[in-house]
Amino acid sequence: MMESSAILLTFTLWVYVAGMAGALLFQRAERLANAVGFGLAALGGACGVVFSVSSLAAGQGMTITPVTLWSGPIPGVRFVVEADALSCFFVLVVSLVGLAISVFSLGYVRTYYGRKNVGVMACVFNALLLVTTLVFIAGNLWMFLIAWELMALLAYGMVSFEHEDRETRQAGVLFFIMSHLDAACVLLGFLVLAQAAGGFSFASFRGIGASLSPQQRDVAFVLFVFGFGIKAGIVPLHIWLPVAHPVAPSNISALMSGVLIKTGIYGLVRVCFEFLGPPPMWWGASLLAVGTVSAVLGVLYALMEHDLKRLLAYHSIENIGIILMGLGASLMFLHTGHAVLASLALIAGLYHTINHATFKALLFLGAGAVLHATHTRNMEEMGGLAKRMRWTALFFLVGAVAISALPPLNGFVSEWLTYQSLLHGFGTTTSLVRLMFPLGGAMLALTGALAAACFVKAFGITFLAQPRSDHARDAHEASLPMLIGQGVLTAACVFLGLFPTVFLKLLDPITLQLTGHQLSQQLTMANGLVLSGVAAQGGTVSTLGIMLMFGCLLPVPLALWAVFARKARTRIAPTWDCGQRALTPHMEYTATGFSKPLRMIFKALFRPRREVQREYDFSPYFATTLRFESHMEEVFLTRIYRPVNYGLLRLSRRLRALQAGSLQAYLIYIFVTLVALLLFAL
Amino acid sequence: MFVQDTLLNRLKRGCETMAYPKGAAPALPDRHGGALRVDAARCDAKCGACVTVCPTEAIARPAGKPVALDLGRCIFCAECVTVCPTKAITRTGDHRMAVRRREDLVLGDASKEQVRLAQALDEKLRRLFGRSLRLRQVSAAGCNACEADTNVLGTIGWDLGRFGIQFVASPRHADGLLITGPVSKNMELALKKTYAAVPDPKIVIAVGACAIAGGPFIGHPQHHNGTSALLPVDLYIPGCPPHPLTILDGLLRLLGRLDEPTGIR
Amino acid sequence: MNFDPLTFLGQTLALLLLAPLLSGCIKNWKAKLQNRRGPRPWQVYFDIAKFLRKDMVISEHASWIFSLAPYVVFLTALLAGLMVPMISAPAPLRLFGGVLAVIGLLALGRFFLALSGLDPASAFGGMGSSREMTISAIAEPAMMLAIFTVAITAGSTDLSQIAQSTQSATWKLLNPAHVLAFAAMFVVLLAETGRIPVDNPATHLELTMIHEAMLLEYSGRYLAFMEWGAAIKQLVLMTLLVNVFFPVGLAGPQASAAALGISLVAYLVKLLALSAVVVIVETTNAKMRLFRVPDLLSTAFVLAALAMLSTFLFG
Amino acid sequence: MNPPVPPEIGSHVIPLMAALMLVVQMLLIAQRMLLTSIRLFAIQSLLLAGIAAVVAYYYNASHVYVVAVLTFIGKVVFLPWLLNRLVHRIQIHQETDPLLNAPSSMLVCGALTLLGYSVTRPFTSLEKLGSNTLAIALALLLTGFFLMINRRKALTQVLALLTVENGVMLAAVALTTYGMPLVVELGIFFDVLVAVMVLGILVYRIRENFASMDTGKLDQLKG
Repeated sequence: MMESSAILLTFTLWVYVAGMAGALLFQRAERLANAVGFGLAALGGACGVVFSVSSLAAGQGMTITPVTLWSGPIPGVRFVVEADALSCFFVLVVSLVGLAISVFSLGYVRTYYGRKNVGVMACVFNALLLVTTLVFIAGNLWMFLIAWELMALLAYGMVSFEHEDRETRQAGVLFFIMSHLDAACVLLGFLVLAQAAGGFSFASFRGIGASLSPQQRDVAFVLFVFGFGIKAGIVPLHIWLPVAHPVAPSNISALMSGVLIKTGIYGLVRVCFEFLGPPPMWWGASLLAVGTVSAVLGVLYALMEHDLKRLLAYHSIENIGIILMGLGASLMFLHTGHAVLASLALIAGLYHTINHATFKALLFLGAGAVLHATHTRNMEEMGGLAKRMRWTALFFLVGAVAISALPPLNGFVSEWLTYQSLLHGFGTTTSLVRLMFPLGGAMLALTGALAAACFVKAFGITFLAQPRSDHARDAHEASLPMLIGQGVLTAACVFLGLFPTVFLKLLDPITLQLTGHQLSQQLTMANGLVLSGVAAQGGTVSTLGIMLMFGCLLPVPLALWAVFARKARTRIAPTWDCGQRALTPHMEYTATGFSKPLRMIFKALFRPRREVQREYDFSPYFATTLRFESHMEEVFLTRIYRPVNYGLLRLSRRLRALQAGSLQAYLIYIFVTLVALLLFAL
Repeated sequence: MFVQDTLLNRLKRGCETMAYPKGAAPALPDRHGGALRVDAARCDAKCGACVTVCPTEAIARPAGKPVALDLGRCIFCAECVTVCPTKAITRTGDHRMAVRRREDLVLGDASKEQVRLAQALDEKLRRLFGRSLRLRQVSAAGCNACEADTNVLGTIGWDLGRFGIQFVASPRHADGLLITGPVSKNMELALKKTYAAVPDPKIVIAVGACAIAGGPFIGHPQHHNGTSALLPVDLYIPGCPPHPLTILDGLLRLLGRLDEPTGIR
Repeated sequence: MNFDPLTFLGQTLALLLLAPLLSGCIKNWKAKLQNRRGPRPWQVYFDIAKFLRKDMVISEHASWIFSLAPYVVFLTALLAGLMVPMISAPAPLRLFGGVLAVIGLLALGRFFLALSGLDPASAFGGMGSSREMTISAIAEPAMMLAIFTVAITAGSTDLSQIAQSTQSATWKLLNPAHVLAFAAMFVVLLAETGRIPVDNPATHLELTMIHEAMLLEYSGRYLAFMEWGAAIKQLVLMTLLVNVFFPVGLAGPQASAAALGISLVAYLVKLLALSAVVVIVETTNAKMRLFRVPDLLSTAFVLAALAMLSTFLFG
Repeated sequence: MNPPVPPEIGSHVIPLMAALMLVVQMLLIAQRMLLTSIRLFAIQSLLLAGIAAVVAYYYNASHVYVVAVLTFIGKVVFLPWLLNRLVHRIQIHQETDPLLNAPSSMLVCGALTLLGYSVTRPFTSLEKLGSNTLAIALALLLTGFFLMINRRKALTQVLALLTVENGVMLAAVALTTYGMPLVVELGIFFDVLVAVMVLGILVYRIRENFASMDTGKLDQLKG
């Protein structure tokens, strides 16, 4: 590492450690613990951002030398840190989101004063940031795995922070089990590599795939996809994500959704692009297919939610799917030898990674502020918050427009890049697999449109119209630090949206390292104003241009206003209610109602069931009480996980017979095996 | 198959909208008889046969005037025409009856044998609504006769759309209300709210005897005897129900789309 | 950056003036086909002018989104229009976005329109928004696949490039992929502009409205911007269909005045032809039940998929 | 530290003492009285300490002295005292009928010793001290194990465990001239010490709850 950036990196890590220590030290004085803990976390985040931006901006000048952080007592186990371009990019993601969330938490944790131990939360928060940064800059297998496990452990601690209600505890347990599953798969995968590489350092792993036999490489790839897939939350392995993220405190679920699932993406990119050597075609195709399925199913399930944070959690699955589409396409282009297209698809995937980190964290912080004000996650009890929480509403709207991939914000730019790579992908091969690209594009469009529908519902039902409960009626605006936290992320979204060409320069060293091409010049036109595809006349887009044009064309309606309607007055009146007495909040459209048409259209997937119990005294037509219940079948849970679960239980019940309960029986088992082994040894 | 047959049929039939107001107005049905005309001179002061025979007491003998026929309350049953010995009240067969002011409907004075037809809107409103008028129809407890006749204007024969007049669903899009029915107590709130929901400048048109003065239900405790009790009315179209031609004539006259001179004939 | 203000202003004016005229013509022809004289084609101008002058009544529950939405709808439609080639192949804002940006801008407009439907807390607005977003979500993949077909043959997402590449090979117009993609896009056009099979623009029954239901609360100049924006969006989609799938007579870059003239005439003829087809479809069909519309749109998706397959089969 | 020339006496004494340990083990198997079992265990530990001392002396490996002393203090003095106190407190002196009666258990132990010998035959060359101390160590281990299975009383099972541990120590001492690294020895030693204490408490608990030391009663705890 260059001299100055090495110091900056170690300084960042030490700031986090200081944050942890400070938070624990001042546990008793909650206010102080909050200030010290999250203040230092914010400082750490800021340093992390400066470090990563400076080292990425340095580009080729960045020397990558592994640094031994600590060589433990056990010989052969050294904790090595090595920040190359890819690591710096992900450190930028974790630091930027960490900075914003820390500032947000300064205000948010005040609800926990007197109720929960804020010092512990701040300490674990710092630890989480520290450990996640270590995962990204891990130089060898030991560092990576230990940081990976610590991250899962700390995240578990935070998921079950409010362990009073059973739902949180169950979510925590499920999260823990799935984290260990993915840790196991990742470990096995790395062992396959280590066995070939001899050593455990990532440097020795680079390009090791070439020396592995094809079967071994495929096994390693499947193990890594499963391991990192669980952490990233791709569809068949996603069941823990919508359960764990909503129960965590909002700032933590923002960190988890924004950053922790990105460790899965980091792992996949590091392994597929660097370690496993030239990929066969089916790797990329499977990633693209899984990504498409995750994207579509993620958004479809999100549409059916009326719990705000579960909705956002499902959207994480959708966006991870989109990132995977970019990565899958890039792997396919690597196989067919189109390196330039591969780097374009990789840039699309990485750009969407940081985009998703920013706007998902922003939305979760918004949801946190709303939860903080209305004490409920259920959208059916909210409404009319736009007038009571003006700034939160504005920030949430920016997040919603960004996540729905609408111009001129960052979601649109990364999806535009993904479309470009999918479009040019069609011409790269002649085999039938090239049909996946346009179909992938169509499904991406479906995802984008459904995401827009979902966020019209989320924003509309939560912030607009009349408040549906007295919680929502007397909601109050979030405190200043919370708004600043959201403001930082909003600014990041707007910057990443309007100035993509500036940010693409930072991605150059990564694509140079992974696919050997620098694309920022090729993608930039008209000195930075316009972003273009790789093909000559391949089509360009300029979000900044669109904003400027909005400015230029605004005078048209204003002129019409001035010419025609100068004398027109505006009168505030009750909403038109067909002459009834008055519009009550119950007459408004609900979240369930909003998604009803889509539930009917996709009922094969959701299998909705509704029960109406009607009690009446004398005539069935005059019901005294009416109870309506509607359920949707959790298809993955009931079709895959539950049968596997019951199978395991049945098997273990059969094994219980071995547990005879008498000491002698157990000793006999041991003795018999001992003797058998000795006989075998003869 | 279906598409060709429809198209061919439609093209063969061509345009079936009447030429009015460019061409001649369609003839009124014989039973209709058109507007009434009152010759106070021929009325025999002592007779009073018409006063008793009128079902809605539209005819009164105020002091100082031989007879006063209030067309707003008249349901055009023409009983008074048959029973009047001296033919003081006669039918004119003329469909034009819409007026701007309530008192114009009262006939019987020396100079007012017949209705003083409606003037067009003032210059500002005419410039605004002249080419594009959207009305919100409110049936305030009407018997659906006036509503049906107003609805007929939308059919291909009358085709109200060609004048830029349109009925809309939401009062927010409307420029005025077209009210039918005697405005019952139940509909009072709804009517007021609808009126409040229409953005200014707005006009109110009362169609039919009920909307003008309560029609056959006049004086009933559950009614407000027409819209004038609640809202400022810009155009009255008498009749029970008024012939579609009368309504159309009233609307066009209001918007100044008829080129013939208005005023007393 | 070949951005000359002349074509920019010209196309803006064309968009502003031609859009109401086009929807007026469609209304007039529909009336003619219903054997009635019907409103004049320029009636829409009078309506918009009247709405602009009138006062406004805004719901007490509405937030600032309600007032922002009309401007967003109007400007996004206008901006999308400037990215589509009308008379000369290179559209004025060609550099600022291709077909993906056009779809994105129209989606942005729809996003804010749906939000403004929900804002005044009326059930009709909510229902309209919900149905609008549902139908556009189902229509989106079909549109994207159709555009992908054309974009792949042209190798770019820049509309001018697509138009010029299909223009060069005239036999391309009869290529099955092209025809199928056009059919899919036509169905999507009916869905997006709320035409008869999907949604009845002239209905008074609030419960059957989709697009109109979201505008129930608007009045005065906001309603004018909304109506105008919707008209411009319709013109943009029709222009996209006409100039990308049948770029006959479309003038190339730096074309002479004569070529521009021919291009204008060709464009108007094609536009009116497409409107005639829309009118015929509207008069001979009844509005579909809401849950039959996804079947219609999935047939559009299948058409687009066949178009994609046929580019693969016929090279 | 290479060993000086092994004097004849040293190489003879150790196998003898090892054989004696095996004999004590056989007696232990046949024994029914608890107190005498403890005493036999003490003798066996004494023999082990002796072997350790001989190895230390002849190979002047200083740290083996420490092992010898510790074995002596721990297993010859402290543990028997602890177990005796336990027996007196529990007031049970007799072992009820074991799983296999005495003759058949003796037969099994004979077979196990044979197995031990046959298994260790291939690498007798490794042994430095005496011909077959390793075989004896293995035999001790196997028979101790069998004793643990055979007896019902918790106390005798503890003793059986201790004899197994003695077998392991013997193997360690016999196998390597330098003896196992001290740290491993200490580790094993303290393990055993703690294990016994825990078992002592356990035995006391069983006695209290089930009014007998019979571990068979434990199966009532089965879920």
